Amino acid sequence: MVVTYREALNQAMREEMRRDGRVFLIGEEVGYYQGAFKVSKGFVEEFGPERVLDTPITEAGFTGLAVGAAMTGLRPIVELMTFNFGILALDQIVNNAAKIRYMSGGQLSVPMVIRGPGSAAHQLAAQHSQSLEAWFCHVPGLKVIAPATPYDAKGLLKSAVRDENTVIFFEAQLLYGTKGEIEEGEYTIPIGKADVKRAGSHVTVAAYSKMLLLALEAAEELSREGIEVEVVDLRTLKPLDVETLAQSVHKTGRLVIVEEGWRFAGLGAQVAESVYAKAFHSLDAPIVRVTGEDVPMPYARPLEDLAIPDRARVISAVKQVL
Amino acid sequence: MVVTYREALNQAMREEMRRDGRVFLIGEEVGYYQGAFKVSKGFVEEFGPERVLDTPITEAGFTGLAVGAAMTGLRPIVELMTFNFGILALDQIVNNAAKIRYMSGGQLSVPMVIRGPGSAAHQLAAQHSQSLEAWFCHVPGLKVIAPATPYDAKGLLKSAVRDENTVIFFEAQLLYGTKGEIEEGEYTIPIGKADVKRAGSHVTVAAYSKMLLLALEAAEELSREGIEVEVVDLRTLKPLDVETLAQSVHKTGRLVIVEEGWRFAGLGAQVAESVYAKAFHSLDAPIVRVTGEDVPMPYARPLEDLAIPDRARVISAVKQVL
Amino acid sequence: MNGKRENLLPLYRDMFLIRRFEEKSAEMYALAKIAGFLHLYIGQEAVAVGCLAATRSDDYVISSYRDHGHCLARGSDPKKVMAELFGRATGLCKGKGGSMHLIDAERNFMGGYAIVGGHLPLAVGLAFAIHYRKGDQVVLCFFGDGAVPSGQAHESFNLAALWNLPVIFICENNRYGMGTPVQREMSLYTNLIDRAISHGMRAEQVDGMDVLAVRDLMTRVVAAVRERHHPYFVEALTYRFMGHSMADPAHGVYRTREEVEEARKQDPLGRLRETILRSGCGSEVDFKQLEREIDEVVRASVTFAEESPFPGMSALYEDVYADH
Amino acid sequence: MNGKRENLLPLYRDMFLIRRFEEKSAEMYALAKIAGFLHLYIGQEAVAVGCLAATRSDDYVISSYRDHGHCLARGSDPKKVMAELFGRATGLCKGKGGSMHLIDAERNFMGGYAIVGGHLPLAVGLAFAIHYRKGDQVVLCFFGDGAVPSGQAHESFNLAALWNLPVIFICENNRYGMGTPVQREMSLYTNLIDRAISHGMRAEQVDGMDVLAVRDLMTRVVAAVRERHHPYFVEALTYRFMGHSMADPAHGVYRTREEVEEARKQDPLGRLRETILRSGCGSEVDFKQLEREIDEVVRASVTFAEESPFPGMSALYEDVYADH
Ligand SMILES: Cc1ncc(C[n+]2csc(CCOP(=O)(O)OP(=O)(O)O)c2C)c(N)n1
Ligand SMILES: Cc1ncc(C[n+]2csc(CCOP(=O)(O)OP(=O)(O)O)c2C)c(N)n1
Ligand SMILES: [Mg+2]
Ligand SMILES: [Mg+2]
Repeated sequence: MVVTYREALNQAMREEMRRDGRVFLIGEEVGYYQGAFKVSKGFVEEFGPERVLDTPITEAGFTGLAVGAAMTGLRPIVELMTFNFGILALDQIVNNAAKIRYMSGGQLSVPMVIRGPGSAAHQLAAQHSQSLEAWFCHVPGLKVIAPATPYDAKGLLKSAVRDENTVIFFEAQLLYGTKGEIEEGEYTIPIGKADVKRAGSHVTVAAYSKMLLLALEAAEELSREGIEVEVVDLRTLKPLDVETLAQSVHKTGRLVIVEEGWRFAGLGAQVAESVYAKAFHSLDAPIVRVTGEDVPMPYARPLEDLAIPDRARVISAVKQVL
Repeated sequence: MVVTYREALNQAMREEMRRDGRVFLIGEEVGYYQGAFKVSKGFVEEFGPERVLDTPITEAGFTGLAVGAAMTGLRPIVELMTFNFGILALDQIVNNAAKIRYMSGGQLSVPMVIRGPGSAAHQLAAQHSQSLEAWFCHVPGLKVIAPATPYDAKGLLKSAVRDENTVIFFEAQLLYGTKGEIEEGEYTIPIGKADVKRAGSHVTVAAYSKMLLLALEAAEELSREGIEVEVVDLRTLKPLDVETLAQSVHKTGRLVIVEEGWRFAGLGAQVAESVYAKAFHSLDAPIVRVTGEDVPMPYARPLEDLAIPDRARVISAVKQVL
Repeated sequence: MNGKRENLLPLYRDMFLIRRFEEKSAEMYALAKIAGFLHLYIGQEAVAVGCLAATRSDDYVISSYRDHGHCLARGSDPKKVMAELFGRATGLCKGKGGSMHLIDAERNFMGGYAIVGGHLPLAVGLAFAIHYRKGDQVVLCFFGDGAVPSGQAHESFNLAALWNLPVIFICENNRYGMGTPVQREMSLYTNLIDRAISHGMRAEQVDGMDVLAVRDLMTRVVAAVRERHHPYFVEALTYRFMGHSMADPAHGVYRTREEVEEARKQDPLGRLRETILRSGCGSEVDFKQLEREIDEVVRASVTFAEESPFPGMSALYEDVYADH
Repeated sequence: MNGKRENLLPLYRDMFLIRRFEEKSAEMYALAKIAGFLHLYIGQEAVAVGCLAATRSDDYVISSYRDHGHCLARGSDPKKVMAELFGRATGLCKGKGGSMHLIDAERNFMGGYAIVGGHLPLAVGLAFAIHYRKGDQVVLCFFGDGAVPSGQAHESFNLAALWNLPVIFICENNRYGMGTPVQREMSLYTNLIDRAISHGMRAEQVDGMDVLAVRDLMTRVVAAVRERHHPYFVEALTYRFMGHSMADPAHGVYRTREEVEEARKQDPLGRLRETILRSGCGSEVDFKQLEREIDEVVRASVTFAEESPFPGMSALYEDVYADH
């Protein structure tokens, strides 16, 4: 069945909410408005306003509310209208959600999902175009996921909802409308496993979320020139599946990492460092990173285009590393 | 003149406040209480409550207030009682302080310093023992500093106050009482320059803040075994002085990075990646990182000791990389 | 009201400029000349114009993402504003800010900000700077009803009240935060001013569809704040005629066509027009001429924007830091 | 007050346990058996004990870093509490939480939290969970005066009031947030309840040095909240006799020795003792016996803690995640 990324998320949440009465959805405009990006279309109609909660614009408040509810065994899904607003809820996420299990010596858990679009869309400018996954990945106690395809989005979101920990789930505005095949009915995808989305022997390109699509397009184009790229979709960013990556690098000897976030202290630095540490002697050349530029996102389209990785830059990185 | 790190900070701020009436100090307990860690001792007496402002416990509010004041050309120094509480002010720091210059096309600047202790002290447990420098370093528009010695603390804090940008200035509770030589009178240290704190030829150890002291102790001990460690004090974390580091690595061929923060997506990953990219062919072995463990900080002392790098671990990392 | 002999046409002119400018922006958005989020101010013009009419040019103004109205009412050049929306190098912010981040430092228009509640602390800081320098300016800080429950708003109220800072918080209560009616944002939603009062602030409500009521109240408030240096909270009851942004239809799922039509009867331009005609300080001929004039201004702004260059590649890394 | 024939000794016992337990903790801190931040509750015992006396064992309780009193009043085993302060494996949280993060899930004591204002949203979430499951428990959320201006507190008040959640916010106004007197934390500081009322909450003040007043008010409040499912705000006027933490002298720069001594005249233990003696429900002999008993309990808790092992190395990575 071919569905959009949006529809895959919708199905995942719907199935989980039907399966488990402890699951509820909370966030700005998730109910009557059907979600700012319509991910929760039909939810308030099916599950009622008791389980689909429209909140005031108070991210710390409602995210913390969800943490408190999760401490009692409920399983909230928090929708952040975008992850930019998650900055306002960081105290709740980092100091409470991520730490309560540890601080309590295992007495309490915080099984919840915090999801919504990360990364830039088109021309939303500096305060609405951030890719903050590196921040969340830094925090022990959190798991972090960033699927690129409808198939993975559905399977991983279902796993996230069933996970006993707090899972940060990055979507992307520009992915919602993309389409892909998903399985009929129930399936889940384990958290913590990368996926080789395309096999190749010359270079490994690691990417996730929106950037995976770029990587695949670049691989397609390079293939026409006889360069066979292996594309590894990280999918789960924390815990990172270094094993799968290293295996690919053992084969290709070369790695390009593509990420949309700011370069300095971005997640790709860790991915690179992990691979260097695990496969140093397999590497025939230094790893090359293709990243967002280290600037607040400019509004003007030509500048924005410069600030975000594109296919051409992925292609030239691959050629550089060869 | 030998002074404590605390006294060096006190001198730096005092001199700057005497020099420039636009500089003021704002934060919790900075005035009548003389600072939670007594860094601003004597300030309210000398400069009055108009320039030394005790705030309510509202980090977003008073940090944002400082940003607003800086937009008009004042030069606030914000003291965070600890950087743990800076999480509550991140929206102001990331979305406003770091971006306003860019968003305004250069019309406005935000010249301010945000300072206070980062990292763990003793047994303050999970919510009060975090080293979040990687987060701040990720953000374009911010500069980030983490001096280890009284000399550097004074010179860099003065530079930070004079800088036209927002500077994040990390201190450490366990550094406040440490002593060192400083110059008499006026001096500044340029932001963006690392400092070779000890010359050596076998291995480079890069560190900053509290961890620098560990690195120097380890170097001392290793020297007795005939291992000569070059210790590079990063001092400025953003912009990172990769040049100085790479030069050292060209000489030694080996690098150990010591940081107190969580390992995954920590700043050391970026430092490593930068050095790999710039000096790949000079490296005789993979870079080794000594980091905080990826756990919320436990309260019990034996566990806390396990979670934070110590001299023994630095020494064994150096031996591992040799 | 002292409008009898007063020439009210300039107020009408300011509101009409905003109205036309935004109608044109919507057109340009449809043509993909403008992109990103575009939040129109149509329906709320009386608030910006009434408030700004009560200020001095060295007072500070700061706003949210719904900032075109405040920026134009402040006197920013429509050409530069339109060029900013077009993302051109000649824009107010050289094309880097866009619709949500209009900034005109020369006019002490300190910007539009896109994090709900996030600019209130900045407003308090501007007021603090005035206080620090012993100036006598005031700060006007505009935001929506949706920002009121936010933590940053309350921290701001507390600091302003505690330290007696000259900031006027102007809540434009247009009854909705995006698709959420105010009664689902807050308990006791009919009296947002109570929250401000509980923090020790003076506060009043005003009919935000009546530019004269707004201006008169604000004249009094600005004078009081300027003289006595304390904060004030003004709740302007208003309505947005268009959708939340261009992505949202004017009457979405959250309100009825009838409700919007009913509200349109209170169109602040229509109301002022009637007052002017009734009072005799302007005629149909005056309106015709004024509207033609404005049409020309708006057209010229589009031409200017259209003909302006995009920022060059070198702009990407300019102004990240002040020193390089 | 219905205390005439009632045996009030158990209330005294609970307060005395807290008092002695904390005095002993301070000793142990001086001996470096306990480290980190230690915030004593001495002086405020009537609030925790009076409040908890009005609850059912399945109600939820949540607190700040000044949490020993609430935890003990909730009935947690003093042995495990002391072992936690000692950082031992037998502690409530296996030594991982420490003084600021006592958690006893079995007793629905959901923890102490060290970010000022940061646990109020959790309290609202606990109340939401009750509401979601259609339970009839209530949540008691303790915090200081210093937390009131924080953004997270206000967001919590709004959500609780808007959604009618069964949470009772108990502000222990001890007149200082660390070294800052309440009049420099907030404007209108004499009536913190007004802030809650402006959010649509019911609210009352109570003499927090009078355990019977607290208990009687809370009995009424808990019943109302349990039945009608709405939030409540209680401001308990109290005083901390010791420094902010062990790092802070009892009368630092911010208050005088005289002020502390004056406040000590209102010692909640002394006041209850007098009431008991006056009412005849207890005698000096009873007090002697009770105090001896408690001394033994506290001594035993120290022995238990002292003899308990530290957590082993393998504990470091346990409970970071639920699945490994
Ligand atoms: C912190 C934050 N959360 C969510 C959003 C998304 N958002 C943008 S505008 C808006 C509604 C704001 O309503 P209101 O404050 O009433 O202003 P209005 O749009 O009516 O002018 C929301 C939810 C945001 N920009 N910032
Ligand atoms: C967000 C935050 N900022 C600062 C601190 C440091 N701090 C700890 S307790 C405290 C004072 C709190 O006072 P109050 O809420 O009145 O509680 P009390 O200590 O009087 O019980 C401060 C400033 C903190 N823990 N969290
Ligand atoms: Mg609104
Ligand atoms: Mg207090």
